[in-house]
Amino acid sequence: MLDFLLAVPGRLYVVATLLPLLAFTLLLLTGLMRRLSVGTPLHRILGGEQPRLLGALIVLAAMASSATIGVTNLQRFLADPAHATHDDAGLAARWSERMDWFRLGSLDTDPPPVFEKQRQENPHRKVPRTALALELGYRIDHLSAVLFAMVTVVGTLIVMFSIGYMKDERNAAVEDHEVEKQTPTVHRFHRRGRFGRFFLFLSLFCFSMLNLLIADNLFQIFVSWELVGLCSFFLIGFYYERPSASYAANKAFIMNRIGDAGFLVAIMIAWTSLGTLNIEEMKHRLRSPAADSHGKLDLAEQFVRVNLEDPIVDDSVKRYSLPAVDAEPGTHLALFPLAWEEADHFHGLGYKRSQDHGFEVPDVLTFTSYGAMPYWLFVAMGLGLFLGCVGKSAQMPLHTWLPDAMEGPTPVSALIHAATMVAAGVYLVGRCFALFAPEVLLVIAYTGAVTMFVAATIALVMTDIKRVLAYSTVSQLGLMMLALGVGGWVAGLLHLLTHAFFKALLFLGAGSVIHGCHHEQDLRKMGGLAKKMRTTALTMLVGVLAIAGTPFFSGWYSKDLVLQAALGFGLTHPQHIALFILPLLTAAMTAFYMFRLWFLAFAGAPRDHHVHDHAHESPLIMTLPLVILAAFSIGVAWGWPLWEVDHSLLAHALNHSAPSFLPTVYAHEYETAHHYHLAVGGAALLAAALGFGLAAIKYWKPRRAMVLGDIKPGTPANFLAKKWYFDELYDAVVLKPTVAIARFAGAFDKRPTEGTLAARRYDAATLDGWLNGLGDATLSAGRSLRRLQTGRLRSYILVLALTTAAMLAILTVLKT
Amino acid sequence: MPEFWSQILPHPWHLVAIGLIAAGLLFGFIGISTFFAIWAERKVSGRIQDRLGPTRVGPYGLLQSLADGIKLISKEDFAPTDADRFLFRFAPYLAFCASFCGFLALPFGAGLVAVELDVAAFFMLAVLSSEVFGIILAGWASASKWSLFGGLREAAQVVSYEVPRAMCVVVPVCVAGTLSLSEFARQQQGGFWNWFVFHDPFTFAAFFVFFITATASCKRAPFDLAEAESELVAGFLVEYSGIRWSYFFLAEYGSMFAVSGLAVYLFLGGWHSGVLPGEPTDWLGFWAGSFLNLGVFLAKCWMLVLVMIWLRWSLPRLRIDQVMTTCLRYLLPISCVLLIGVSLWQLLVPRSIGFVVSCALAVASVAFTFGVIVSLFRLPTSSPRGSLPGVWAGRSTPLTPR
Amino acid sequence: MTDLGLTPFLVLASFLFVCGVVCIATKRNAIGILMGVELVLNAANLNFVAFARFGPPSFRLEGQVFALMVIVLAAAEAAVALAIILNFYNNHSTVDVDRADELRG
Amino acid sequence: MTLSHALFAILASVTAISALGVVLSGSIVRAAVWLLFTLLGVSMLYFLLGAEFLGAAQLIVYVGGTLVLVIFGIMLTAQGPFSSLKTRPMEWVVGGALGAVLFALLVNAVRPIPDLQPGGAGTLPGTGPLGMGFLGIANNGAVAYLLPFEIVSVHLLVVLIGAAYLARAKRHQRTEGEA
Repeated sequence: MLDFLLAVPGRLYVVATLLPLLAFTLLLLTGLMRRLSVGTPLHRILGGEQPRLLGALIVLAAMASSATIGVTNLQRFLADPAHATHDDAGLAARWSERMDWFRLGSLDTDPPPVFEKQRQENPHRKVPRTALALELGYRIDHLSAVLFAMVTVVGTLIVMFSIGYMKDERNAAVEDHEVEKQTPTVHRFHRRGRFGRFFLFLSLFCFSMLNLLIADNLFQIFVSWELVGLCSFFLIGFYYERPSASYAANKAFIMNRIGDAGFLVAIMIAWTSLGTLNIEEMKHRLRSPAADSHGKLDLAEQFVRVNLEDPIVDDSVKRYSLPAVDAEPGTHLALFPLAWEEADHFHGLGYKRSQDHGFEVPDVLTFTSYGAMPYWLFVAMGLGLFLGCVGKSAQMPLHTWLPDAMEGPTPVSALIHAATMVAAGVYLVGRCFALFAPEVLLVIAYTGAVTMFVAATIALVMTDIKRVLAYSTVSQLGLMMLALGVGGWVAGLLHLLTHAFFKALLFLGAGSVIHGCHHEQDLRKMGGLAKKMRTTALTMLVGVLAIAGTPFFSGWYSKDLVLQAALGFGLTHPQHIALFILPLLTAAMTAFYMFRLWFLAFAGAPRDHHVHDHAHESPLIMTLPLVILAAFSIGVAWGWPLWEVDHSLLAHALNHSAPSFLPTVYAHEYETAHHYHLAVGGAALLAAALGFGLAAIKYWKPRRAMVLGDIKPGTPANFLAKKWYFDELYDAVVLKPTVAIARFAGAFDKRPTEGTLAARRYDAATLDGWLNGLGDATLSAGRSLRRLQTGRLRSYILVLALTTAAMLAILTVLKT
Repeated sequence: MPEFWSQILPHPWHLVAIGLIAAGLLFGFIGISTFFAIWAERKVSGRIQDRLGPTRVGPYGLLQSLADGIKLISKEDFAPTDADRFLFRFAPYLAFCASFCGFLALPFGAGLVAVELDVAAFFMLAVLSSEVFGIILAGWASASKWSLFGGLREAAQVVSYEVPRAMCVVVPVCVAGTLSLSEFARQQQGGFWNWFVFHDPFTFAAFFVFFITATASCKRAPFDLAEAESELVAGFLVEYSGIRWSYFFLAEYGSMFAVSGLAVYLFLGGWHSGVLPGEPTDWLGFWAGSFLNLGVFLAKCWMLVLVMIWLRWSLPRLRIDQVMTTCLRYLLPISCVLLIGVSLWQLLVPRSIGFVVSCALAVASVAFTFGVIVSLFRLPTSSPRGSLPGVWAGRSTPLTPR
Repeated sequence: MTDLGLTPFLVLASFLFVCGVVCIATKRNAIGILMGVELVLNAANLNFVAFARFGPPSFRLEGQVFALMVIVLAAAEAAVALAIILNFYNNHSTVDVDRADELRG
Repeated sequence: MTLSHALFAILASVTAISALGVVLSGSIVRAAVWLLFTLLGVSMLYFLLGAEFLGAAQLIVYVGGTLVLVIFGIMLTAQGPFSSLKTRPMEWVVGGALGAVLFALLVNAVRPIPDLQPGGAGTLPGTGPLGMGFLGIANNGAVAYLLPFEIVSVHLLVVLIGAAYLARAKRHQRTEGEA
C-alpha cells in the first residue's frame, strides 16, 4: 500500500484529501451509533448526552496530517527536477492520474493505431479521450499545490481555534439567548450541545474544498463545488433555531444555486461542444498549438475564429476557413484535435494565411479531427462558468449572501468566508483562465471592480465587527477578480493566497474578541480592549497592517502587483482606465475601515463598562493559531530583495503554472506595468497612508457621541449603512412579485367560503366551474373505462404481451 | 492422458472417452470413500462412547459397510400413498448428483482434475449449495409434516450459511488473487508456513469459520437440524428406506469430502506436503509425483473428515433458533470483518512483517497440535481401585464399594 | 462445416422468453408468475452472453457485465416479490393473484 | 456434427423441455423443479459459451439462492401439499395462441441477424477483467462500470432492507393484536 502511494507522489495528495472525509465518516458513524444505542452501555461510551472532545481531536489530527502532507508535498513538487527541463510528460506522470468513473464508450470505438505506437515509445503518454466519460482524476500544478498547502494549514489552525471557541457546545444542554430574542414565543430555550456536528461539517467541508483543488476536470469540480455549498449551508445554519440563521443559510444556498445554474450550463456546453470536461484537454481543444511542424504559428496559443465555408459541398464534411487578416473575425471557433495523427508532421492553422485552406470537420469526431463551435456559444460557456464563480465568490449582484452568512459561528466565517469557499470562485477563474474569451475577461474585470468599490463603501459604516470583515472580504474578492480580468493572473492568485492568511487571522481575531466579550459583536460597545487582550490586539494589528498594504507585509506585495496589472491595462486601453482608479480609491477605503475597526475595538477608552469588565484574553488554543497566522500574514509573500515587489517567491512559484500565452497576448500591458511600477507603488502607499490618517484622526480617541450617534436618514452614510439598498432592491424586484404572484395564484384555489369577496366571485364564475366540469368529465370517462381495469394481473400481462406481439408484427410488416 | 486417447479415437470421441473415465473414477472415489467413512464413523463413535464399534464383518469390521449396503439394496422400495411419487423417487438422485458434480472441478494432484476450471472454487461452492434441493424436495414429496419441517429447516439453514461460507472463501481468494484451485495449490508449495491458513491472522480465523459453516452446510451434527431424530423423528428421511435412503448418505459423505477438499486447497496447501520443496511431479516424474500428491491430498481430506466425525459425536445438537443465530448474528459479521481485515492486511502490511507473522502462526499452531497429541498419549493418572474418575471422583455412588 | 453459430442461441432464447410470458399470463399462483419472470430474465441473459461470445470484440466484456447485473437484480427482485407474496398470504390466506384485485389490502 | 453441436442440442432440448414443463405443470412444486432444470441448462449453456464465471454465478445465485427462496415461499404459502390453482381451459387457449404468435414473430425478428461465428479465444474474459471493469479500471476503448456497479450495490442494500421490512411488518402487527 505504501509502495502504491509512494510510486506516484501525486497520490499523497489524494490521501490528504481523503483524510478529512475519513474523519467525517468516523464522526458520522459514531453519531449514528450513539443515536441508535440510546440506553445501552455503547451509548454511554460514545458520550451519552454530553458531546465528547475526542471527535474534534480526530478531525484535528486528520487535518494536521493533511497539512503535513500538503506542505511536504509542496516542497517535493517545487523541487521536482522536471520543472527545469520542461519535461511535461514526466511531470504529468508523477503528479496527475485519472480514471473513468462512468463511461459511455468513445466517440470512435478504438484509439487510432498511431496512439498505440506513441504509447509504446512513451508509456507515460495518456491516450487522449474524447469519449463521453465522467472521470475522477487529479492534476497538481503550482497553483493547486500552493493552494492545497494554504487550505490545509489554515484549515488546521481554524479547527484548532474552534476547539476553544466552541467550548460551550460541549455541554449537555446549551442555552441560546439569541433564539429567545428573535422569537418572542420561546422562553428559556435549551438544546443539546452540537460540538460533534460542528466538526463533522467542518471536516466534510475541508474534504470538498481539497477535492475541488486537486480535481482535473470540471465535473469533479462541480461535485465538490456543490458539496462545499452544502456544507456552507449547514454551517451558516448551525444555530438553526435562530430564524435569522436559518434565513441566512437559505439565502446563501439560493444565491449559490443561481450561480451554479450558470456553471451547469457551461458544463453542458463544454460536454456537447468539446466532448471532454478535462481542463487540460479543453485547453488543447480551444487554443491553437504553439507551433506546428513547419514552425511557429501566427496564432500560437490563441483562439482561432473561422467562417463556415459556403456553399456546403458535402453533407458529412463541413469545411471552415480563416477569414482574411483585416476582415471581421469569424463566426465560429476552431476546435483543435486532442492529438495529431502524425506527431512529427502536421499543419496548424495560420502558418501562412494566404495559403491556408482551412480545415474539415467530419460527421463523427475522433481524437485527431478538427471541430468547430459557434463563437457566441463559447462566450456563453465562459459567462456561465463565471456566473458560477460570481455566486461562490460573492460578486455583484450575488454578493448579498456573504455578509448574512456571518450568522454562523465565527470560525466558520473564517474558514468559509475568508480562506476557502469564496476562494473557490477566484480559483476556478484562475484555473479556467485559458477558456475565457476576451469579452468574458472584460466582464470579469468590471464585475470585480464594481463589487470591490461597492463593498468597500459599505464597510466604511458597518458597526458589527464581523460585518465589517465580511464586506472587506467581498471587496478583496472583487480586487482579485479585477486582477484576473485584466490579465494579472499571478497578481490575482497571489492576492488570493495572502488574503486567505490575513483574512483568516482577522476573522479569528474577531472571534477571539467576541469570545472574550461574551458574544458581543457591536463595535460601539467595545473600546480599550488592547490592555485586556494583548495577544489578540497585536495579532489583529498585524492583520490590519497586512490588508491595508503596509510595506513588507504580505498584502503589500500582492496588492501592488494587482495595481500594476490594472494600470498596465488601463494605460493600454484608455477607455478602461476606471479599472485602475477604482482599486486605488478602494485601497484608501480599505485602510480607513480596517484601522477604524481596530481603533474602535482596541484603542481609546472603554465605552461599555459591562462588556469591558468581563472581557478576558482567550486561552492558548485560540491565541496560538492567531500567532501562527500572524507570522504567515507577514512573511508568506517574501522574497529577496525584500523591497522588490516583483521578487516575491510565492509569485515566482505561481508564475510557473501561469497560462503560457499570457506574455504574448498581454505583452504590451506587462511592459507598461513594469515601466510604471514605482509610481504605482507610491500611489498605493499614499492611498493607504491617507486612509490610515483619516481613521486615526476620527477614531483614535473618538468622541463617544460620534461613535454611538445614529445615522440620520437621507445622508450618504445611511445609504451605505443600508448596503446600497441591495436587499431592498431584490425584495422589490424578485421577492415581492413572486409572493404577489403566489398569492394571486393561491386565490384561485380558495373555496368560495374562505376567500375574499373578489376571489370568490372570480372563482365561482371561471376557474372553479371549468375545473368542476373537467372533474365531471374525468369521472364519467373513468366510469366507462373502469371495466377495462379488471384488477387482474394476468389480464394486464396478456394485454401487454399482445401489444408487444402487435408491435413486433407492425415492425415486421414495415420492414418488408 | 488426452494424447493417449486422441491417438486411438477420432476427434470428438476421445474427449467423450476422457469424460467417461473421469466420471467413473470420481464415482468410484465417492463410493469407496463413503464405504470407509461410514466404517470410520461407526468405529470412532464407538470408541468415543466407550464401545468397540463393528468388529464382526471382515478384519476390524472393515466390511461392515458392504453388509449394510447389501441389506439396503435388498430392502423393499416403497413410497407413502400421499407422496408425490415422481419427486419422492427423484429427490435422492438430485442430492447425490449435486455432491458428485462438486468433484468435477476438484483437483487430486497436479493435473489430476476432471475439468480444469478457472473459477473452480466458485464453481464448487455453487454446485454444493444446490445439494439442498434434493433435501427440500424429499421433505416436501414425502407428504409428512416431519419431513416438511426437516426440508424447511434445511432450506433456511443452507441459504443462511451459504453467505458466510462464500465470504470465507473470498478471504484466501483475496490472498491468492485467483479462483483456480490448481493455482491455489501452486501458490502454497514449499514449507507449511506458506499455507494460506498461516498467511495472516484473518485467514487463520477464516479457516475455522469456513470449517464451521462447511460442517453446517453438510448438515452434520451439531447442525443436523434437518434430521434431528429427537424432534422430527428423522426429518426429511422419515419416509425413506432402502437404496434411496443410502443415496442421501452417499451425498452427505460425498459433500463432506468435497468441502474438506475445498478447505485443503483454500487453506491447507492443497496437494503439497508442507515439508518437501517444490512441485513433486517436477522432480519425481508424473506418475510417482502424482501418487505422492494424491496420497498427501487424501490424507489431509481424511483428517478433516475425521474431525467432522469427532465433532459429531462430541457436541450436543443445537436448537434451530440457535443455529440461525449463530450464523446471522455471529458468523456473518465475523466473516465480514475477516474479509475487510484481509484486504487491509494485503494492502498495508509489508512483506517482511507478513512473513514473520505467518511463521509465528505456523510454529505456534504446530506446537499446539503437538502438545495436544502428546497429552493424548500420556497415561492417565490411575485413580484408586474402585473409585470413579472425573466428576464422580471422591463421591459415593451406588457403584462404589463402601 | 461451420461451427456452432449465434442463431440457435437466439432461437432458444426466444423460446424461453415466450415460455416465460405464457407462464406469467396463465399461472394463477403468484409464485408461478415469479417463475415466469425468471424465465424471461434468463432468456435475456442468454442473449447477452451469446452476443458477448459471437458479437464484436467490444461486447466480450459488456455482455457478461449486463448478464451479471441482471442476475443480481433478479435475485433482489425475487426477494422483494417473495416478501410481498408472504405479506399477501398473511392477509388473504391465498396466493391467487386473481384475488388481488383491490388497491386496498 | 461437431461436439459443440451435440452438446448444444442436448442442453438446448433439456432447457426448452423443462421451460415448457414450467408452463404446463399444474403443481407449483413440479414447476419449480422444472425451473431448476431450465436454470441448470442455461448455466451449462454459459459454460458452453465460455462464460465460466457467469455460469457459476448463475448456479450460486439462481439455483442456490433464488430458487431455494422460491421453494421456501411455496412451502410457506401452500395450503395443502398438493394445492394448485387451476388455470381455466380458455386461458390455456389464449395463452397458447399468444405464445405461438409471439414465438413466430420473434423467430422472424431473429432471422435477419447473420449467423455470426465465434471470434477470438475460446473463453470470454474472466473474473479479472470483469472485476477491473466494475472498478472502472478499463483497458483502452473498453467501458467502465463503476457507477452501474455502485448503483446496483445500493439497490441491493435497499432491497435487503425493504424485503426485511416487508416480511416482518405483518408479524409485528399480529403480536400487537395478540397483546
